[in-house]
Amino acid sequence: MAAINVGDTAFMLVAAALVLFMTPGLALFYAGMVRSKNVLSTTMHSFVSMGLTSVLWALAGYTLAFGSAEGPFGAIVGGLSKLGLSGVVSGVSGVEGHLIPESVFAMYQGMFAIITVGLITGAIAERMKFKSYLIFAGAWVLLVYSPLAHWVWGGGWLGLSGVGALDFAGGTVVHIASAAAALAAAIVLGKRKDYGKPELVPHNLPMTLLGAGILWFGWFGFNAGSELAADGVAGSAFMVTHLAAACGMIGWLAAEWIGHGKPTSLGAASGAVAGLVGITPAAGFVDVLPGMLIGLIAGVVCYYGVRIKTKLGFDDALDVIGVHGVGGTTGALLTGVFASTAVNAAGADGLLAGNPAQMLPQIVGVVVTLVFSFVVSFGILKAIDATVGLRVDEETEERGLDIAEHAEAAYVF
Amino acid sequence: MAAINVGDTAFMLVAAALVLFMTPGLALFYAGMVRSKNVLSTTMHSFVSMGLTSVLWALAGYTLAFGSAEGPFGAIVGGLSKLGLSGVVSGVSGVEGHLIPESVFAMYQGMFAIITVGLITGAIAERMKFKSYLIFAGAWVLLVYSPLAHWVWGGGWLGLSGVGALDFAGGTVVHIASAAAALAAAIVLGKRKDYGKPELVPHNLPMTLLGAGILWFGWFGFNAGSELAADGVAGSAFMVTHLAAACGMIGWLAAEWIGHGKPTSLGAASGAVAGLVGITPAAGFVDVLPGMLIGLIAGVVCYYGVRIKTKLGFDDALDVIGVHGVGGTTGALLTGVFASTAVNAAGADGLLAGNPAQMLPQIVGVVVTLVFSFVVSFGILKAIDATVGLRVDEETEERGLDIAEHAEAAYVF
Amino acid sequence: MAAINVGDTAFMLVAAALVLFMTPGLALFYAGMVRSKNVLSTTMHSFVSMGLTSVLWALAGYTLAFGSAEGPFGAIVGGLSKLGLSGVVSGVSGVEGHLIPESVFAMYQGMFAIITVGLITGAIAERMKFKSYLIFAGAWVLLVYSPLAHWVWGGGWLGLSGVGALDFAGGTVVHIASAAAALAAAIVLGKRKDYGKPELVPHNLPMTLLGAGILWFGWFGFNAGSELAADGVAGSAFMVTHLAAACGMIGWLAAEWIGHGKPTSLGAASGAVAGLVGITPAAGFVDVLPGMLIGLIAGVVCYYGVRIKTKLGFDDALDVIGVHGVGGTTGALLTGVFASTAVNAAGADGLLAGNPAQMLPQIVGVVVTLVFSFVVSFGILKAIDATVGLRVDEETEERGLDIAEHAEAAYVF
Amino acid sequence: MKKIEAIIKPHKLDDVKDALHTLGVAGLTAYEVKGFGRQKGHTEIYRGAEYTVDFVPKVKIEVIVDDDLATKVEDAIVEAARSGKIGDGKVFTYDCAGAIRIRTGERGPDAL
Amino acid sequence: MKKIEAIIKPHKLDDVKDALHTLGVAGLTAYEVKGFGRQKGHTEIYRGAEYTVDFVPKVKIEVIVDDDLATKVEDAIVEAARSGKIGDGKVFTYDCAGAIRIRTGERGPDAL
Amino acid sequence: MKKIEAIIKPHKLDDVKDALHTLGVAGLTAYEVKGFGRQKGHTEIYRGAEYTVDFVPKVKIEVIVDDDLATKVEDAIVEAARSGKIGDGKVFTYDCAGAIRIRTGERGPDAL
Ligand SMILES: Nc1ncnc2c1ncn2[C@@H]1O[C@H](COP(=O)(O)OP(=O)(O)O)[C@@H](O)[C@H]1O
Ligand SMILES: Nc1ncnc2c1ncn2[C@@H]1O[C@H](COP(=O)(O)OP(=O)(O)O)[C@@H](O)[C@H]1O
Ligand SMILES: Nc1ncnc2c1ncn2[C@@H]1O[C@H](COP(=O)(O)OP(=O)(O)O)[C@@H](O)[C@H]1O
Repeated sequence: MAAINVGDTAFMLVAAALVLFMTPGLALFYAGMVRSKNVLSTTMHSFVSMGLTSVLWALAGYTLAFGSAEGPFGAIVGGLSKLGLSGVVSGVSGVEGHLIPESVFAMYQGMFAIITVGLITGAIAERMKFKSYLIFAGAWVLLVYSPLAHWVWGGGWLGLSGVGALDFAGGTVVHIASAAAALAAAIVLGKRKDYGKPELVPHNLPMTLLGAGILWFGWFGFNAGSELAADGVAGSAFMVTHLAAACGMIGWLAAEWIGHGKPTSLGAASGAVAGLVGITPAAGFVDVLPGMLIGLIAGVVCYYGVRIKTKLGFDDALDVIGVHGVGGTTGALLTGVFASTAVNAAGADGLLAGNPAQMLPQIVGVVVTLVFSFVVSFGILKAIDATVGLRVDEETEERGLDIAEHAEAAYVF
Repeated sequence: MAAINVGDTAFMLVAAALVLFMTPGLALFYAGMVRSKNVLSTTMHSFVSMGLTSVLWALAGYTLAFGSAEGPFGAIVGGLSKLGLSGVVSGVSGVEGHLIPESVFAMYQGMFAIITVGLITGAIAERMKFKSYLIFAGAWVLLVYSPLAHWVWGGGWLGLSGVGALDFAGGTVVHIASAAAALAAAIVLGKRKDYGKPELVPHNLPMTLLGAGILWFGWFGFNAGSELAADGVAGSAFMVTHLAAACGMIGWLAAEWIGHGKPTSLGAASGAVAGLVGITPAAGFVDVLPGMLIGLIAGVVCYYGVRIKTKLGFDDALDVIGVHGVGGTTGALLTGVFASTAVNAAGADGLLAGNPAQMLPQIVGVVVTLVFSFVVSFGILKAIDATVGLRVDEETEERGLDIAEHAEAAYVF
Repeated sequence: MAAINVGDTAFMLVAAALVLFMTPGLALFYAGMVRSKNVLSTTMHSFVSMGLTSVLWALAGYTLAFGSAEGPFGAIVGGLSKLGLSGVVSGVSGVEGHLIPESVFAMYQGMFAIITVGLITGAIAERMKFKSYLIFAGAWVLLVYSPLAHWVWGGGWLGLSGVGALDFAGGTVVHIASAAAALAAAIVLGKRKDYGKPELVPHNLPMTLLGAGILWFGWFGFNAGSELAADGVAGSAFMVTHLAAACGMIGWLAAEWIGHGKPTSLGAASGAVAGLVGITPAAGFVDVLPGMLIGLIAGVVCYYGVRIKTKLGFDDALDVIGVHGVGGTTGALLTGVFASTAVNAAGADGLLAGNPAQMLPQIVGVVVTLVFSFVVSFGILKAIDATVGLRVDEETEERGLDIAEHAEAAYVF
Repeated sequence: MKKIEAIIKPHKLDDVKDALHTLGVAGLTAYEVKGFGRQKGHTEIYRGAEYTVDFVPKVKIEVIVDDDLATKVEDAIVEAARSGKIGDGKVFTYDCAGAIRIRTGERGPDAL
Repeated sequence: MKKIEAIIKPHKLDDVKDALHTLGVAGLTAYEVKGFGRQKGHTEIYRGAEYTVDFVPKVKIEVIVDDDLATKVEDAIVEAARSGKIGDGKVFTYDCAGAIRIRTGERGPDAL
Repeated sequence: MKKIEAIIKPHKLDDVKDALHTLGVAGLTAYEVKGFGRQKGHTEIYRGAEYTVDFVPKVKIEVIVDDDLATKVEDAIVEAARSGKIGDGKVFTYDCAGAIRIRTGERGPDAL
C-alpha cells in the first residue's frame, strides 16, 4: 500500500463515523414531527437505509459512482471493476501526500448515499407501504444516486472534470436529488387522509431538536470531510458550515417572528438545517462573510419555501422540498456567486470574483439534477404503484403505520 | 517521552471518546426496552459503570490487564507496577512509528471495561438491588474482566502471544464474557414476577433506536480503534464493521419478516447490534465479503438466539445471551474461518485461507471465556445473595425500582 | 499558509465538533429538569446560543478575545483587526510544529462561547422573556465573555502571560463566569411562582441523563482539545477528565446515599458534571491521582453546593451556581494545589510541588472572574428589566412558556 | 340536568366538539381512554414474542347539559361521530344532581 | 342499565378484563388515574430536595351493563382485582339512563 | 352516597386534595383531561402553519362520599380551587348506588 497520510486518515475515519451518525439524527428529526402512531415507521425509513443502502453501495453503488471514469461510458457511470468493493481493502484514495485507505473513502462516500435516501423519506411519512419503500430506496440508490455521484464527484461529465459545476459536499447530489425524488413521491403518493387537520402537529419536538443537534454535529464530518484531508480548506469548510447553520437559524427565526409574531423551536431547528443545506455545495469554496450570507439567505428563503406545498397542493409531509430543494438550489447558485480560488485553489472563481461564467455550470448542475432525479424517481414510483402498490390502506393509515406495518407501539408510558 | 505519532494519537483520543459514548447509548438501548417504572434503574446500571468501573480500572484493573506480562504469573495477570495508573501520564504505548501516549491507551482500554459491565445488565433488569449490583460490578471488573483482557490482549496465555486466539476488538473479552455473566445472573436472580405477561413490552422504542444509533456510531471507535493506529487495517476494520452492522440488520429483518410476517424496528436495531457483535473479533482480520457474511449470519443466528431463553426458561430480560453470547460466539468462530493475512499481516490465516488449525485457538478462546466468566460470576453472585441479597422485594418490583431504589420518577408529563 | 500539522488539525477539527455537540447535550440536560410546559423554552435557551453567539463571535467576539494583545489596551481586550473573522480563512494558529488553521482555532474557541452562554440559562428557566434573554445573551458574549477569554487565554493580564492564573480549559472563563451571571439573573428575575412546590420536579430524567452522557462525551473535546494539539498533554488531560467525571459521580452518589438513604440517577449525572467542571481548569496540569481527587471533592462539594440556594433564598432553577460556581471555584483553587510541571512543562508548579505562590493567582482568577461577571451581568439585566422587561407575566408562567413564547407544545402523545 | 358520556374514535373529537358548539353547548371535557369491545385489537411483536393487545385507543367526552338539550346532544354526537364501521363507540346518559361554577359559585343549570 | 366503575391496581387490568369477558360483557373502557387513599405514596429526591408524592397510579375501568348482570359484574371485578393488600381499590355502581350505539343508532340495552 | 366530580386547574390539585383530606375524606381519584369552555385555548405555529387549539389542560377529580358530607365536599372544592379567573372549572354531583372495597368486600358507606 502506498504511504497513507496518518493525520488525514485519522480525520476521515472520524468524518465517516460522523456522517453515519447523521442518519439516526435525521430519524429523530423527522420522527419527532409525525404523529405518535407513526413514529417507528418514520424512524425505520432512515434506519433501514443504514442497512439496505450500505449493502447495495458495497455490492454495486460504489463502483457505479467511483469506479473508473475511463472508457466509452466513463463520463456517465463508473466502471464495474469494484463490484463488491473488490480490491478496496488494500487500495488508496486521494492525492499524493494526502492518501487515505480506499476503505475509508468508500465508506465515507457510502454514508452520503445512506442519508440521501433518508432525506427523501420526509415526503412519504405516514402513508407509504414499508415493502414498497424498500424497493424504491434500493432502485434509487443504484439508478439515481450512484450515477449522479459519478457525474459530479466520480470524474463524470457534470463536475470539475466536465461541465465544471462546483459542489463541495453535495448540494446537488444530496439535497437537490433527494428533494426532486421527494417531489415525485409526494405527487405519486397523494396527500395523507388528514392533511390540513390540526391533529397533524409534531408529537415530540424535543426529539426533533435533538435530531437537529446531531445533524449539525455530523455535518462537520459531511462538509469539512468532503475535503478528504485535514488541511486549511477543511478548516475553512468547517468554519463556514458552522456559521451558515447559525445564520440560517437566525434568518428563519427572524422571518418567523416578523411573520407570525413568535419564534418557534421548530423554526430554529429548521433554519439551522436550511443554513447547513445552503452552505453544503459552497463549503470549501467561500470565505466567512459570504458563507454567513448564504446561511442567512437559505434560512429566510426556506422559511418561505415550506409554504410552496400548500400553494401547489402536494403533501410533502416534512418539507423535504421546502428545505432541501429550495435550500440546495439556493446554495448551488450562490456557490457560483461567491466561490473564490483565494479560499480554495482547487475550486474556481465565481461571479463576484470576476467569473460570471461560473453561474452557467451551477445552473446546469441544478437543473440536470432536478430533472434526472425527478424523472427517474417518478418512473420507479409509478412502476411500484402499478405492481406492489405504494400506499397503505385507509384503516392502516388511521390506526397508524407502527402497529399495522411493524407490529409495534412506540410508547407505553 | 518517545516521539508519539500525532495522527494516531488524534485518532485514538477520538476513538476513546467514541467508546465512552457507547455506554450512554447502551443505557438508552436497554432502558427503552423496560417498563416505564424501571427506566432510571436500568439507565443507572450502565451509567454508574462509567463511575465505578473507571475508578477501579484506574486503581487496579489497568495494571492487572496491561501491566507487565513478564514474571511467573505474567501469562495469567499483569504485574502491579501500574497500580493507580502510576507512571502512565508520561508513558507511551504501541509499536515504533505508531506510538501514542499511554494515558490514551489506558483510557481507551478502560472504556471497554465500562461497557462490558454495562452489557451484562440487560440480564438483571427490573429486579436486582442496586447495592448488590454495585458489589457485583466491582468484583467482576477485577476478577473477570481484567484477567481476561490480560489473557487475550495483555500478552497473556490466550492471545496471539499464547494459544493464538484471534480477537480483534473483543468478541470474547467483551461479548462472550458479558453474556456468560448475564447467564449466571439470570439463573441466580430468577425470573421477574411478571415474566411472560403482555405488560412486559418495551416502553419507549424510539429511545432504544437512538441507543442503537449511538452504539453503531461508537462502535467505529471500538473496532477501528482496536488497531491503535489510523492505518489501512483501521480502515478495513471500519469498513467491515459498518457493513456487518448493515447486513446484521438485513438478516434479522428478513428472518423476522419470514417468521412473523412483519419487520419490526426493534428487529432492525437488534440485528444491527448482532452484526456489530459478530464482526467485533473479526474486524481487522477479514475482507469485505466475509465481513458482510459474518454480519448477515450473526443477524439471523441471533434472531433465533433470543428464543433460547424461552426454551431454557431463564429470564435474560434484554437478551444479552441471545445477542452478545450467540453473536460473539458466532463471530469468534467465523474469525477462524475467514481471517486472512492478506488483510492484516499481524493477524493469522483462517480456515479458508488454508489454515484450519486456526479453528482450535478460536474454540479454545470461546470455551475458556464462557466457562471462566460464568463460573466466577456465578460464585460472586451466590456470595452476594447469601449476604446482602440480590433481589428487591415483591412490593418494590411491583411499584418499580425507580421509585423504590432511586426515589425518582422517570417521567412527569 | 505555513505548514500546518495534519494530525493536530485532524484532532482539533473533531474537538471543535465535540464542543459544539455539548450544547444540544446541555439543552437536554436542562430541559429534562423543567416541567413539560417549559421544555421547548429551556431547550431554546441553549439552542439559540448556537445561532446568536456564533454570529456575534464571528463578527466581533473573536477579535475582542483573540485579536492582538499588543498596544495600549492589549492587556484588556484584543485588537480589532479580526472583525468579521477577517483574514482567518488563511491564517494559522499555535506554536511551530503544531500549527493548525486559524479557522479551526477560531471555531473551536467560538464553541466555548456558545456553551458558556447556555450554562447561564439554568438559572433563568421557566420565567424569562425570550426576547430579553436574546438581548442579555448578546450583550454578555461581547461585554463579559470575550474580554474574559482575552484576559486568560488571549494574552491578557490574568493568564500565564500576566498574573499567572492557571486555567487549562475554562474553570474561570466558562464555569465561574457563567455561574456569576446566573447568580445575577436569579436575583434580578426573582423566584418562580411555584418555587418550593412539589410540582417542580424534573419532567423527563432520561432526557437529562442522555444530556449528561453527551456532555461527558463532548467534554473530551473541551478539555483535551484545550491543549490545541494531539500530544501527551492532551492525553493526560483526557485521562484526568474522564477519571474526575467518574469520581465526581461516585462522590455525589456517596454523599447522597449517606444523606438521604438513596442514590439517585440525577445525582449520578450531577456528580459527573460536577467532576467535569472541577477538573476543567486543572485538566492539562495534574497527574492521575490528584485528578481523581479533584473530581471526588467536586462531586461532594457540589452536592452540598446545590443547597446554597435554599439557604440564601434565590431560585437558581437548575443549579448553575451550585454546580458550575462551586465546582469551578473548587477546581480553580485545587489547580493551584496540584499543578505540576512534571505533567506539563508549559504550566506551573502548584502548592504540593513546592510552589505555594501559585495559590495567589488562582484566587485572583476566581475573585476577578466572579466580580467582573456578576457586576456586568447585573447591570445588563437591570437595564433590560427597566426597558423591555425581564419576566413573563403570571398567566404565561402558569400556562407555560412553550405555548406563550414559542406557540408550540413539546409533546402530543 | 343530564350528563352525557360518549366514547368515540380519537379523530372524531374535533367534529364532535364543533357539532356540540353549534348546538350551543358551552363546555365539555375530553380524555383519552382505552376501549375493549367488538373492534379487534392487534398483535405486537418484540424480538420474536407475539403479544395480543385487545385495547384500542378511544376518546371519551363528557358534557353536562340541561334536560331539554339532552336528546339533541345525544343525536348530534351520534351524527358527528359515526363512520359506520365497527368501533364507532357509544353514548351513555346519566342524571346529574347538581352543578356549581367554581369561579362564581353559581349553581344548577346556570353553572353550565 | 347500570354503570359500574372500578378503581384497581394497574397490573390487574388484564385479569379483570378476562373475568368480565368470560361473564359475557361485550365491552369496557379503561384509563389511567392517580389515586389517593389509605395506600401510602412515596418520597422522591431531586438534588437533595425531598418531595412527598401522595398519589399512586391506578387504573379505572367503566362498564355499562344490563341491570340483571350488575351484581355479577361487581363480584367478578372484586374477585379478579383482589390481592388482599391495601390499595386494591373500589367498585362503584350508578344508574345509567340511556345508551346508544353510534354505529347503528340502537338504543338501550341493545346498544351494549 | 354521592359522587362529586370536579374539573379544576391542574395546579390546584394539591390544594383541593389537602382541603378534602382535612374534611376527613379518605380517598379520591384524579386524572388529566382536556377542557373546552369559556376559557380560550391558544394558537400553535409549525413551520408557518397556524393551528388553533381549543382545549385547555385540566384535572378532574372524583370523590364518592356519604350523602351528609356531600355539600361540605362541594364547598371545600369550590373554595380550594377558586382563583376567580375564567376556567376555574365546575363541580358536578351524582347519585351513587353502591360501593365495594375490593380488599375486604365491605359494601356501602363502609367501603369508602
Ligand atoms: N358495555 C360497555 N361499557 C363501557 N364501554 C363500552 C361498552 N361497550 C363498548 N364500550 C366502549 O365502546 C367502544 C366501542 O365498542 P365496540 O364494541 O368496539 O364497537 P361498536 O361501538 O361499534 O359496537 C369500546 O372500545 C369501548 O371503549
Ligand atoms: N372515596 C373515594 N372516592 C373516590 N376514589 C376513592 C375513594 N376512596 C378510595 N378511592 C380510590 O381507591 C384507591 C384505593 O383506595 P385505598 O384507600 O388506597 O385502599 P383500599 O381500597 O384498600 O381501601 C385510591 O387510590 C383511590 O383511587
Ligand atoms: N357543560 C360542561 N360539561 C362538561 N364539562 C364542562 C362543561 N362546561 C365546562 N366544562 C369544563 O369546565 C372547564 C372550565 O370551564 P370554562 O367555561 O372554561 O370556565 P368557567 O368554569 O370559569 O365557566 C372546561 O375547560 C371544561 O373542562
